[in-house]
Amino acid sequence: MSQKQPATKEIPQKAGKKIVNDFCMTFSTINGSGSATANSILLRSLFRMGIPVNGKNIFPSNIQGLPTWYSIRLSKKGYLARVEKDDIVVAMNPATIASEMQFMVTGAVLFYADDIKIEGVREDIITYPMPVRKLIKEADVPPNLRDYVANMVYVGIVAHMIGMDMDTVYKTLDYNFKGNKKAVDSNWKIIEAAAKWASENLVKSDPYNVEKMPELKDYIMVDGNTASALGSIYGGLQFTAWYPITPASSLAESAIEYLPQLRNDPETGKATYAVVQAEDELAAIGMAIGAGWAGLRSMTSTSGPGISLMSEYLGLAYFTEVPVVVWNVQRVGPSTGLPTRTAQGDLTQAAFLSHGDTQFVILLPGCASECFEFGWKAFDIAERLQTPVMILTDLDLGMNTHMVKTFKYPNKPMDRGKVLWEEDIQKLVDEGKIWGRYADVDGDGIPYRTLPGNRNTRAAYFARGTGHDEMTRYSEDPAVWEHGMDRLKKKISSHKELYPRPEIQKMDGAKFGIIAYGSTGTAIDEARDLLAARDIPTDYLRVRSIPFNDEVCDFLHAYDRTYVVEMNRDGQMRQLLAMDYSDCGSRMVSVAHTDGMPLSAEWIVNSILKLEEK
Amino acid sequence: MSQKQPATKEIPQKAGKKIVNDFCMTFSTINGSGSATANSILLRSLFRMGIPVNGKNIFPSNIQGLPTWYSIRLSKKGYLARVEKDDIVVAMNPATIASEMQFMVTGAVLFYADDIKIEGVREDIITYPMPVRKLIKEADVPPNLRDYVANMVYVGIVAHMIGMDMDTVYKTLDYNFKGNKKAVDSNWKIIEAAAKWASENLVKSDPYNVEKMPELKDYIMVDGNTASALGSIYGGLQFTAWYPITPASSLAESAIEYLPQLRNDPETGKATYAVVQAEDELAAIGMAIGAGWAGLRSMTSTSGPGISLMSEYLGLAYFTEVPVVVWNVQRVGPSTGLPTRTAQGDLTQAAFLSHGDTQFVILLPGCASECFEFGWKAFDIAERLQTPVMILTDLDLGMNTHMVKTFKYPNKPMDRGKVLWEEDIQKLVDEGKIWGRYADVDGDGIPYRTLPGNRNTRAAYFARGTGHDEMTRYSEDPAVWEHGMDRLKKKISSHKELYPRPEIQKMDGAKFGIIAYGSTGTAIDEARDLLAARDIPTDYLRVRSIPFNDEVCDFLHAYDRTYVVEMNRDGQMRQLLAMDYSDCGSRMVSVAHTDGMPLSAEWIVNSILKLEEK
Amino acid sequence: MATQTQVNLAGLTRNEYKGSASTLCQGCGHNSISNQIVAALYELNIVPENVVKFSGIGCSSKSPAYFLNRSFGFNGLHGRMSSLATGGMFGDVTLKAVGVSGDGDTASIGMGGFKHMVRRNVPIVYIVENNGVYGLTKGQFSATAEKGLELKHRGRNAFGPVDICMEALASNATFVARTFAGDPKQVKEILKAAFSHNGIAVIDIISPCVTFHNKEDSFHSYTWGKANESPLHDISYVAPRDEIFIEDYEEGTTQEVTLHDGATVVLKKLEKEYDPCNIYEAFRAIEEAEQNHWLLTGIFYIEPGVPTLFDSYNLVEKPLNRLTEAELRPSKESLDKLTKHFKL
Amino acid sequence: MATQTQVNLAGLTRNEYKGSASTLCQGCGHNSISNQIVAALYELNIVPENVVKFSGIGCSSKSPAYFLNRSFGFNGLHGRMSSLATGGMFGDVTLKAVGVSGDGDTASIGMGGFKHMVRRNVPIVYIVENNGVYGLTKGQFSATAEKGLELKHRGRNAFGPVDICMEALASNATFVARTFAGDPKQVKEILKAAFSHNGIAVIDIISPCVTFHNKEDSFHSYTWGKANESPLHDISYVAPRDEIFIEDYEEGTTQEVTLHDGATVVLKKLEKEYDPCNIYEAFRAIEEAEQNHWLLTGIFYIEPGVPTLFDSYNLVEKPLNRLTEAELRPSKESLDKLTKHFKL
Ligand SMILES: Cc1ncc(C[n+]2csc(CCOP(=O)(O)OP(=O)(O)O)c2C)c(N)n1
Ligand SMILES: Cc1ncc(C[n+]2csc(CCOP(=O)(O)OP(=O)(O)O)c2C)c(N)n1
Ligand code: SF4
Ligand code: SF4
Ligand SMILES: [Mg+2]
Ligand SMILES: [Mg+2]
Repeated sequence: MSQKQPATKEIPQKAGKKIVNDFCMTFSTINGSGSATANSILLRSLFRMGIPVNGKNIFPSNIQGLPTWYSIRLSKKGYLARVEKDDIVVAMNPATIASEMQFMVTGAVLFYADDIKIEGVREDIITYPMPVRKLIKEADVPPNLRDYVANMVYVGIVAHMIGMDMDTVYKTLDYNFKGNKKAVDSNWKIIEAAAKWASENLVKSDPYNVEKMPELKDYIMVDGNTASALGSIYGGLQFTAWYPITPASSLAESAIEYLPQLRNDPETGKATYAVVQAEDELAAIGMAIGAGWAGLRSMTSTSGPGISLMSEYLGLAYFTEVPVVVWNVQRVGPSTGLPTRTAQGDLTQAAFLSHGDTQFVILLPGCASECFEFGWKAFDIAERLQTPVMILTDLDLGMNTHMVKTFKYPNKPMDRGKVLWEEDIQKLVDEGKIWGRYADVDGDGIPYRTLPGNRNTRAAYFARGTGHDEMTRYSEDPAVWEHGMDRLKKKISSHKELYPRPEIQKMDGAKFGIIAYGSTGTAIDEARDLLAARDIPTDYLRVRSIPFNDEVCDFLHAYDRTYVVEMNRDGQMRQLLAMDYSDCGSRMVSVAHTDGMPLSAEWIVNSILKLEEK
Repeated sequence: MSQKQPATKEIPQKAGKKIVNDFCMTFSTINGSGSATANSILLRSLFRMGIPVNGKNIFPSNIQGLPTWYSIRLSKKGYLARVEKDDIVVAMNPATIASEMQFMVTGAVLFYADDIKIEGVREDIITYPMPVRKLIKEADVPPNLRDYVANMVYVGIVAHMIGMDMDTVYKTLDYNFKGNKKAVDSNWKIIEAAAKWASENLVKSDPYNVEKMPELKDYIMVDGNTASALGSIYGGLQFTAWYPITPASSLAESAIEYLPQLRNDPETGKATYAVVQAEDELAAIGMAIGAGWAGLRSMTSTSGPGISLMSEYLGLAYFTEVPVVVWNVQRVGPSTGLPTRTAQGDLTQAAFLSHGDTQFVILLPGCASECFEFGWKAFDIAERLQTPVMILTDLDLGMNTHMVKTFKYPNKPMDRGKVLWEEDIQKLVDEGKIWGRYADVDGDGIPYRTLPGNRNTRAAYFARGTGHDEMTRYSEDPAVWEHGMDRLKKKISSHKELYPRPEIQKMDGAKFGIIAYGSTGTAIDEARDLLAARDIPTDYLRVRSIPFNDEVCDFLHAYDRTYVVEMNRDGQMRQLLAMDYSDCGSRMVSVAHTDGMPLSAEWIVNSILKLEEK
Repeated sequence: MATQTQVNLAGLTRNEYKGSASTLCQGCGHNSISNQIVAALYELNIVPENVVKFSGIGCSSKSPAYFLNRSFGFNGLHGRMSSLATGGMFGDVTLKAVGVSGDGDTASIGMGGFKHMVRRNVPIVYIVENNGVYGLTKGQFSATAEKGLELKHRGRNAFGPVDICMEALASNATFVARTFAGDPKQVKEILKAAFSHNGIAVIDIISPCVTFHNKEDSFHSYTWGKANESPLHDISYVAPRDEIFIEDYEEGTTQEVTLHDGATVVLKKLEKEYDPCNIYEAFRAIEEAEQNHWLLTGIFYIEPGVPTLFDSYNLVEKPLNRLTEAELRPSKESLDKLTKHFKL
Repeated sequence: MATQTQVNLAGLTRNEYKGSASTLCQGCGHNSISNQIVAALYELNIVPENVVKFSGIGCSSKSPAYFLNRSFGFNGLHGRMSSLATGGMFGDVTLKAVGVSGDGDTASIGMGGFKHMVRRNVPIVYIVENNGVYGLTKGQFSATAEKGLELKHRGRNAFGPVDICMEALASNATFVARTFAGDPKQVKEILKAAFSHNGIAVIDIISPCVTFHNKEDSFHSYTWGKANESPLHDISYVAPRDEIFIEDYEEGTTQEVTLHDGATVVLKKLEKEYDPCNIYEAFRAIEEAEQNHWLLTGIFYIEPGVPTLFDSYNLVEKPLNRLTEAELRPSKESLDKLTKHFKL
């Protein structure tokens, strides 16, 4: 087709009807080609225009040369979940254009680099060729940078065609390159030229447009891993040992980036923290537990395979009562699985990790703001209970940039738990009392601990993963063992006030309940509105921690059926709920599915409707 | 008290009444003192006399110098579970005699080395001093052997006092030392002298006696680990990699002991198997999985801490579909816990091991004979389904010597599963078919596999723990992933005919059901008779495998309450049942307890009665 | 199979040694190593069906998919190639094994298994594609990154590098070599020598990560490599059925090491005579190179004739994975004997 | 605390360095090592509260319970002492650390962690109580058992031993020594030198398992040890405040190595001069000893002044575990700044 006059077709049903701030664009490129910058400039520009947006990166598990997609959803209503079809596709990769066409709605728009030969263009879509090579040549950029700036061409063309505010685009560009004049100009030149070319050569024949909306005042754009790292830092993170793994690496790397800014002593510039890149996950958790035992706010961050390797060590921490925080940014398992895709498949593993009777506090943040909040709260819980706390997020939540409520500064002072220093021990001694590391003196199941470096001659104790009595003496006495294990159970189960309570949303005349957790929240919100639109009001409980709070029990009892929606194969949350609330077992219906893609509201609605028909 | 005339008291209720073949003796010694020989001679002699017996060793987690106990229960009715009180105590260790006295029944008997000064002898027990040093001196044994042969003194005295057949004792001794004349004689000298001393110096004033019973024809005396190793060998064990750990070590060590006798080529004397002591459990399971992938009947054996370390690797085996058998001889966890005590605490771990959605076939042998049976069956299941099979036993079952039904020779030919060799591939090629490693051609979820060494040019494939399609090509395609994972689920869940079915025992007018598994079976049998004696008939289902067979479902539905009895803190079997049979959730009552000691019938009965009162 | 294209003595074309298309970055050192593995096995006339491949996880560990499609392979877990291969090779000990790992895979998470595999002298060609970074996770320092190295986003590396060859030697490896992916000829020659060695052959191949680790001044970069490479000695391989290279070397200037299969490695003498059978020399040479920041390449040490892991097992001739029930299940009588035993 | 009994310069009696009663076998080599740790710290006038103890799992790893009851200690997991100690020491870097491990704990399951701890030069006295067997699990061969050794029930060991000192050296340890539990004097002297070294001090102590590994001809048995021990050099330690030993040594016959804390180790020259600062010599000596089956004891290598793990972190003066909320939680303002940043 000619480059000057793009083929345009009348798409009856859409004719004339303008679609504003409510569509999805997917940018198809090759990884390693540097499209990230281009995509984020579009994403952040739209956000600056006040339009609710979400960006999702679907990338391969290699470094260069394979297809990668970036989807930007605009939703004036604020729906930010994944949608299954695209309204606009920007195709820079010949290899995948055919398959992309299959996922376009009727009346969709296809922008494509005009050197791509496309066979069998769908009749019901609008196509705009983009003279990428030509525009690059005219802009004469050094050859090695051509692939890279090529992406700026689609920024310019798409921005113009959907009516973005070019001024905002420039500001975003300027911010992105931290004001580096040269970089900004060279990129802007391309964007401008591309936009100009579009205005002169393309006739808009599609309905997709953007319009400014009121500023999104109390929102920010951030990825979950950055939020998690910052939450931990504001929680007083002192030590973290980690081992690289997708999708968790950027959590530790964000800590490495922000700690020096936030946590070096203002006078001396010296560090109040330490980060160690360990030789593997066994060492990472071992170091973290060592540091937690020594009194530091300590954590590690990893993904499924790392958690599996940490199993033995976490049992030691549970049994010796060492506070430590473990982040699991979930990817698709089992085994190496799909390292660059998202899932919620490590939940039952977390619940039953390590041999013997164990129990771990599990936190389930639902958005980046909650990653921040749970980041600092986790340390308070871990130190108060002297036990490991696991925080499960996932690749979608952790690595994608989300529009979320601004972080709230911690509203409570730190809780360092029951720690005795020199003078505390001395006081006990003077009162003729003897301190026992594992004695439940307060009757709340939580003993007092001392920390290495405490110079009181009575402060030291010998921690061990073998049977021990209240004075930490080695013991194989049956009664001593059972007493100790019962106390551990009591310790975790009798302090639910410490765990984030579930979030509950109700509708009048709800037909049934829905339970979900973690990153699927956005899809649930949208799905509930879609169901309500079909006169199916629902109530919704989002689990935010395990052990479950009583609200969960009440919720389950309130409906004759509750759908438990999750992103795994076996319905793991359903399994855990059935275990704890056996009397409600038959009221729970599992809605589980995992293929590496974030759940869509559409899938949730259809699945529930199908089950409702039964 | 005088050494010539032992103090005797009239214990009214027992006066005169003889107690025959129905009591429990505990031998209290110091570990490393070589009492094992003495105890096993008594145990095996009683067995040879036709008396049902069981011996339980309660030993510390060190090598020398700490208290250790050996309990022998005789039961003409054939009850072989642990009892909580002793009828006879033989005290060789001054340090523990006081506490031992607390666990004696009224009218019990205390034999003690007469150099032990005992304070506060209970009024209601009978005491016999034993002149150990004196008898040893007279027998003039080399000093370094004194401690050791000292134990032969109590063999002689006890054997005489309870009326054992000395001839049988001699035969057993002779067998124990494999006819080594010198050893036999020196020991026999002591035993004889001790018995003689007893006959001349002790007046029997207690009711405990043994009497010959008809030969125990189809029974043998064997420990579970030996049985497990032999079962594996008769199952064609070809490769095992292991790492030492109590209480599993003797399983691999038995394999090392018996393989050369049973599995070297009769002509060449060359080995049809290989055993590797690995550098740790990560390596042990890795080697075992490598061998399983390469077509060998492969296994590893370990305990809780080892299983935790094997988590990641077992996920790989599940996902790449490699047959491998993993024995977990359970000890008390979490962490290092009580390495020399028994428990059933690794069940939920096994069910949810490794990250992502996984599922493992779990076998639960209830006695040593079943260890043998499941030992060979496990390979058939693993190779048929191309998946890991976990067999959970425990320290009591694995390390103690039990009286069990003789092993049954495998009643089925080996099932090597779906393996294609050169000619099979060629046949497919000739038929114009292409073989795909992960293609479900038979619709049963089980694909065909080839083995390294297959020289057909089309036979090779590249196994990987990352996403793969039916042809083993790397794939991140959502549909391909979900398809593959659904097939894995189908594979495990649609072949329940392969898993050992539960054992069910009924009584007329059963008031409720009881579910148990593993080593607690003997205690359950006795407990049910005790309940029946109180007019509380019960039905009983012993779970022998997971995934659960339908009989389990039917059983649960048949009673308005079923007690799930197990040896852990959290009621792990109850948790798994509640998950799978959520409609019966409220009918299950957990009866769980763990302190390192095998469950007693008494505890089970009391626990159930207490719950019944409610 | 009569084809137009040239075939080797095994009657196979070079193509029949190829693998799937690489998904590694253009110019990745790992790709050129894959090519040399193909070349070496082709020239050695080893049939692909007689080879089995193993790897861990990483860009490097992906590469077995890019050579020898007709060989079985298992791309296992990160850092665990050693155990997977050790067990996997027992299936049929007549197969030749090649393992490809990375510096993270071997020197970080896999250190323990690597050391014990070497200690057991498992007969495998163990290749470490060493780039000083974790490529697949986007370039964090690995344990072989040199001290003080700075990479963007990564800061400064505070610790000394693990020296793969030193580690191999400390664990009594029977074949230890280092080469450089940018020197295909030497890579191929060392590979051929390694495949003819009956025992573990550890080859540390400096293989630059063009994407994350190619700073001018870095040990693992091409530029550095090219500039600082000082070949220890030039090797050429002489296989029994292969005369081609003979002419290249005059008598007297060479020193022969006889390998297990009768083939010999010929070392060209340099100014500084080097004896690859002298372990003291090997330690000295490697240590000296490290202290002086030299990238010393060549075969540091060879000890032929040491029993392999499999030699310590007296296995039946037939590959274990071809044994049948008759050979694997003991007789009913044997069980009856045991039963008697357990009655006494 | 005015007592009748003698006190050291820290004003403490020897008793105050004691631990709980040992539950190890009578005559176990590990017990005599515990005694020498007590003696060394007493003589060094180090207050128990300034020491932290770590261990793995094994008979050897139990022993920290048998010395220094007044020091904190963590008896962790089998093979994982390295990571537990590395993290644990960050709590208060002013503490002196001592780790006790076994040959199974360090050379088998713990190999990887051990190597990386050495590589990071974590300032700890790392003791391997080496008996060539897994004592606590009843005597299976460990990775340090010598090749060909036969033990009852265990058959013949097919593999060469891991040499702890060689491994330490290969990983650039800054203090490497070997001694023999049967030689209390040397054990104590080496321990005192090690405690004065600022960096990792690896001490391989041959410590016979009287119960499972005491065959006459075995490397790790007393009899063998006594007969074959050939001390490399006799060390005596001179602490600033400690004159006692000075007289014992005449000038000229000694060579001094200055350690971090200003103390010096004095080496008595033997017929064969040995320079513990020459790494080439160290490799040669250890390798030679292995080849000749010598039990060479003494300090093989010392490299003072190498930055430790903690030196590579610019930590605040105050121990990290004493920092308060004011020092740990950034200001509200800082968060507002970040919020702006995330809006753009
Ligand atoms: C248990 C586990 N931890 C972490 C990871 C993440 N991971 C994948 S590859 C890799 C490092 C690869 O580095 P290297 O072995 O040097 O190979 P390269 O990519 O540099 O060739 C890591 C840490 C993993 N897959 N498994
Ligand atoms: C993960 C794990 N595997 C195995 C064991 C069992 N285990 C306890 S001690 C030990 C070996 C101890 O040997 P060594 O370190 O040499 O100490 P020794 O007893 O000889 O002093 C083993 C294998 C364990 N506790 N944990
Ligand atoms: S990232 Fe580095 S190591 Fe990985 S493929 Fe690219 S160049 Fe090679
Ligand atoms: S078994 Fe050996 S190592 Fe363990 S305590 Fe006894 S002598 Fe020492
Ligand atoms: Mg690398
Ligand atoms: Mg040992």
